[in-house]
Amino acid sequence: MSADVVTRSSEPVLAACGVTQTYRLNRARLFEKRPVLTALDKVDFDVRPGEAVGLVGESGSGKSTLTRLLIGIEAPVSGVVTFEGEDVGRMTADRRHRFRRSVQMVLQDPRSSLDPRMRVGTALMEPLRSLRIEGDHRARVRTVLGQVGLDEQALEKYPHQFSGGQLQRIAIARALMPEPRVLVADEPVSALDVSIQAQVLNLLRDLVDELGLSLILIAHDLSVVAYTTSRVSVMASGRIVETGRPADLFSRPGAEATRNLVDAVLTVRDGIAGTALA
Amino acid sequence: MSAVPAVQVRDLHVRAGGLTAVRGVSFTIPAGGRMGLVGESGSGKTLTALSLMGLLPVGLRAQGEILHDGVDVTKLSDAQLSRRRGRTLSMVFQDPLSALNPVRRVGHQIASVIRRHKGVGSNEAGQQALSLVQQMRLPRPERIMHAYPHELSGGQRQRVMIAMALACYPQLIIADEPTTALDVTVQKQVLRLLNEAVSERGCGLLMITHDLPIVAAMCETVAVMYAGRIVEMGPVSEVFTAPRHPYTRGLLDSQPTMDNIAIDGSSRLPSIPGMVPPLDGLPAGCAFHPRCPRADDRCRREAPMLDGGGRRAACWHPLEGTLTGTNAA
Amino acid sequence: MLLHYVLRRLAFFIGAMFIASVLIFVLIRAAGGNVAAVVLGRDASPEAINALATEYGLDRPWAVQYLDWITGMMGGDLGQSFRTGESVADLVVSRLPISVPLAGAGLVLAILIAIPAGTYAARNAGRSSGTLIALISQIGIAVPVFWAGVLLSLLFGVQLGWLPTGGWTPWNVSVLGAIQSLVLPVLALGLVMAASLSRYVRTAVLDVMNQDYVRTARATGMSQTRALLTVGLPNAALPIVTFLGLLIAELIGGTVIIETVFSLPGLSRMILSNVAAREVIVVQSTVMLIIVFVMFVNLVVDLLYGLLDPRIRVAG
Amino acid sequence: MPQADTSNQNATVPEASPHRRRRRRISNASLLVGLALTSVFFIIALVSFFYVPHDPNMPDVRNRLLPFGSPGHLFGTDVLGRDIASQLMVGAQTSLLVGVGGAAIALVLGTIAGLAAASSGKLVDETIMRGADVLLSIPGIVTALVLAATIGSGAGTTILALTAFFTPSFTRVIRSAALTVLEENYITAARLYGRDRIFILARHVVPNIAGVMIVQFTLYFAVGILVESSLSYLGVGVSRPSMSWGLILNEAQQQVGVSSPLAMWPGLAIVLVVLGLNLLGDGLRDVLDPKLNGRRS
Repeated sequence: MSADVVTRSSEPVLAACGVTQTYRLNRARLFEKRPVLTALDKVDFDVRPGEAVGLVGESGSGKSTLTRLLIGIEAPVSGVVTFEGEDVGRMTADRRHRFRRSVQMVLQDPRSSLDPRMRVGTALMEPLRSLRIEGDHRARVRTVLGQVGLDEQALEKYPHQFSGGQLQRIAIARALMPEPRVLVADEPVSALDVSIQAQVLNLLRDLVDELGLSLILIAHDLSVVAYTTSRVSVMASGRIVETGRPADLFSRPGAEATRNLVDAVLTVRDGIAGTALA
Repeated sequence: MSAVPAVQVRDLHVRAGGLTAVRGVSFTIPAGGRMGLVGESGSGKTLTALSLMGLLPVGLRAQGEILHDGVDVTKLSDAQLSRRRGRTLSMVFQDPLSALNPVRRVGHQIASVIRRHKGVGSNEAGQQALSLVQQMRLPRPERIMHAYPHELSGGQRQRVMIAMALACYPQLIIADEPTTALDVTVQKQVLRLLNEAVSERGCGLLMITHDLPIVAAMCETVAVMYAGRIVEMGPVSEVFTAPRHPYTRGLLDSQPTMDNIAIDGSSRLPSIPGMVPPLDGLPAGCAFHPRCPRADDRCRREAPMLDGGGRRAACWHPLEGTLTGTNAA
Repeated sequence: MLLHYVLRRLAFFIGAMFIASVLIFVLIRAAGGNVAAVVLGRDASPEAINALATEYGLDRPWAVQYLDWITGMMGGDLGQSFRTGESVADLVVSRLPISVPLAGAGLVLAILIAIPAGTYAARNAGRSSGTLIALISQIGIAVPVFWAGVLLSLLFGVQLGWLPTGGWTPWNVSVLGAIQSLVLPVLALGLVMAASLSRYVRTAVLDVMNQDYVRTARATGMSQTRALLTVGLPNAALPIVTFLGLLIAELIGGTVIIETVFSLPGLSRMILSNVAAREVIVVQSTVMLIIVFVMFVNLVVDLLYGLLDPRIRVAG
Repeated sequence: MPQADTSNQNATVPEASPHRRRRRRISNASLLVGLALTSVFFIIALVSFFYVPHDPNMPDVRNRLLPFGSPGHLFGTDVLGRDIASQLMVGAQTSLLVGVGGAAIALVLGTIAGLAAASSGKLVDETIMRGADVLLSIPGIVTALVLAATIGSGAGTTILALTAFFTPSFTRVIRSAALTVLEENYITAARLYGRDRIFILARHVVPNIAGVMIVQFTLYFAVGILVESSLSYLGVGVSRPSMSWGLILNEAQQQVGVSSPLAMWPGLAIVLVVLGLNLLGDGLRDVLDPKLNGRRS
């Protein structure tokens, strides 16, 4: 990643400004209007260069919807999503291409993240080919493999030959291929074994530090998000109800939703002390 | 409660074809005792639980001895087992949506367990079911009784599952990841409920989970499984504060907790390197040795057995002393 | 809600019938060309063709003819045969006492065989007994229904002489005779359909038996067999009912063929002879009747499904 | 008995459990038997294009109704002295042509419609699927009869009827298989790095549903043979000088009556070929099913 991208600036690289998203539901009764679900209600959210931010909330709180808007596979009914200060919905083809290349994603289930009929090497090249990025693709693959801690033998293999943790590394590698500025990780460790989760969380943190990546980490587990990010937003019923440093959220939760999430965290220490379920 | 243990497992093996998924597991849960069985996917913890229930998938065989209610469960016919399942021995499954019959009302499903084992009429069974639902602190119990599973929330469904499991005051309840499929904020409520219900009835509890804090909150003893074997076993308060097996230690260290956060990015989460070995590619000697910082030649050659005493570990080079890290008291 | 679901299904039923009727009508006009010419054959004079066209209103615009046909159908007027002038409705009604018992009994027989056989095969999957049933139904599926008819009449008609190999004794002549002439056709139809149905039942039951809720039933003390019958089958009923709806189309095809094998003067024999004679109006109306019937059965199946599955009642 | 399905359990049950091995053995057996029967059928059909012992339409009054095993006429002759073996061979051609033709055209149309339904908005999806439902309510034999009444009977008409009959089923199957694939994370990832719908369908969806397509093709090929022989038996399929197994049976029954031994051979041929294709399809389904193969090799 070139130096100018890493330059810290206070301008958000990716932001949602007052976004609202609604979905029409099926009628519950015959002669009523189709009810409208407001999944997001005037939400502001942003991430700055080199910053790692977290997004937590229960299922149905709107975090997946916000994610879909941020990565540009859905457009909000009102409000804008901006990338490098520009409205994603009104970009020129050129800028749009840059957006596509700069915002990449890692998803929850690593087994589903790779096409079982595509060799890992091909899968890793896909973003470069699709985005018509020039340069030495092989060299890029080697670099990225090194960054996620896999060796080159992986390239000739198929996904079923890997364990879940390795697959998640490959999925992260693929997301890194086009040299993105923002990495969106949606529950990247919840499908992994406990002993592997820490490896992947550490990897994500290292990437932020070493590559100057911006990271948006979405999770239901406050402690996972808190460990990896420096600023956390808590969502509940389509709104961001609280944003702050993880330590502050834990020690002084303001919103009810935050309190619920903090309360929900179980620790070994509380368990042994007999206070976990009090 | 009598002094007869809720369950006593001796040298349990679960075999599938040429492979052995559970390799010599032994433990005892005293009457009213609570044990956590901890392990990652493939460790054999769920197969151990299903062996106790006699519900292993076709093609898998349990060998060894499982003493429960005065008999060896592995020697019972399916009919004999059926009379015990749900009465002396019951199970709560991971995903309550798929575990409840989608085309039957919830009340009917609970009542049918009562009818089956208590030989009471359907009115009486319905009454008992209703009172169970009330005990589960479900809102508007009459409506819940008439609801279908899909009409309930995840937490409500799991309460219904717990009600079914408790209906006949079993000697042992096996809970297999009972909160994994639930929303985080609901998990604690369900655990609290299960905790109280088990206490009130004096049932034994076998909690199967990958989540150490849940075991710490719910159980008195813990057995840590790795690659089909118990690698460490003992009282929760001791195992989790002074682990002797490096694997247990690694699991405890790699939990992100509130205390790590104070450090805010300056330290790395300790992690266990490598990955869980597949059953058909278990390393020789101690199965954990490729991932173990303390491994030497002996570990690569010889598999350690659980040593004696109240704090047992299967390790040639067990750790000593208590955890100084931030994860335990 | 349930009402919503019912109305949606009804709307689809009506819409589907409309589309199907237009399809049939257009197909027959477009592909058949001049209906009058088709009916009268190659040697007919233009005058004769025009006269016939005028007589039956075939020279009017298609839309008018279509409306005429549909309104007639709704009032029970299915048109007349060109050659004999007979009312199609009367023709159809006179054939029903053969075709309806044949198809109905065939379907019932198929269900009576297939549900126990399929359930048994599923219960014993992986054992020789289950595999044997599965193999038998696999072979049964490969048997064309007409050959099943031929084999049965060879065995019971020719070799053993127990039953007639074909022909029809009307109900008003001899009820016993009518039943006798239907036994082999029903057997042939029922057995062949039972093969594919039992295979489907086996798959559906196997699928359901792998579900978590069956394991729950077992974990709360139900025996294997009880869980199969009280939890497995009611849940397997949903896909089976759907398949029965699809099987109706196969039933109609089978009935057509079996009536030919056993020389039963039923509905399909009438259609076949009219196809041969290119009596397009008769074909058009009877075919439409059959489609209405199949769609109606599917409507009933859908409604039944809504009743059986509480999830649909709510989702709409 | 429940099969060894452990997808809901944390334990990785090794794939080589006895039950699975048994199932594997059964599916290997059906694959082999199916392949053998199907190959014999293909070879006979292909050979008949170049060589048949006798002209199947050539009457030979001196050799009428010869029994099975007669010299020069292995399967005997019919009422006009025409060679049955030759008729069976040429009949195989029709089965092959009509079965493959109907199934292949329907597969192409069904794949296009199914992929379009699965990957487009709700309106397109609903339209295509309700249309398929309407077509599914029209019995295949009824379509064939209408077509026979209007454009006349023959192999082409039969293929057309089969296409109309099979396409909606293919559409349904392809759509649901494609929907499963489209829900996978790698599809989302591909969209994120800019792949368009056509590329995703061609490069990700089709390879992953190819197994389903092959199996369905095999099974409908078999149904096509059954329907074709039935139509020819009814006299609304192919007619001489073309040949069909259904037609042989029809003639045998009309000319000799139900007791004719001639009725045996074409019926047996149909059963063997259809059984072969179905076994092949089942065997392929199990072989191509990743769940049975175990994901880790």
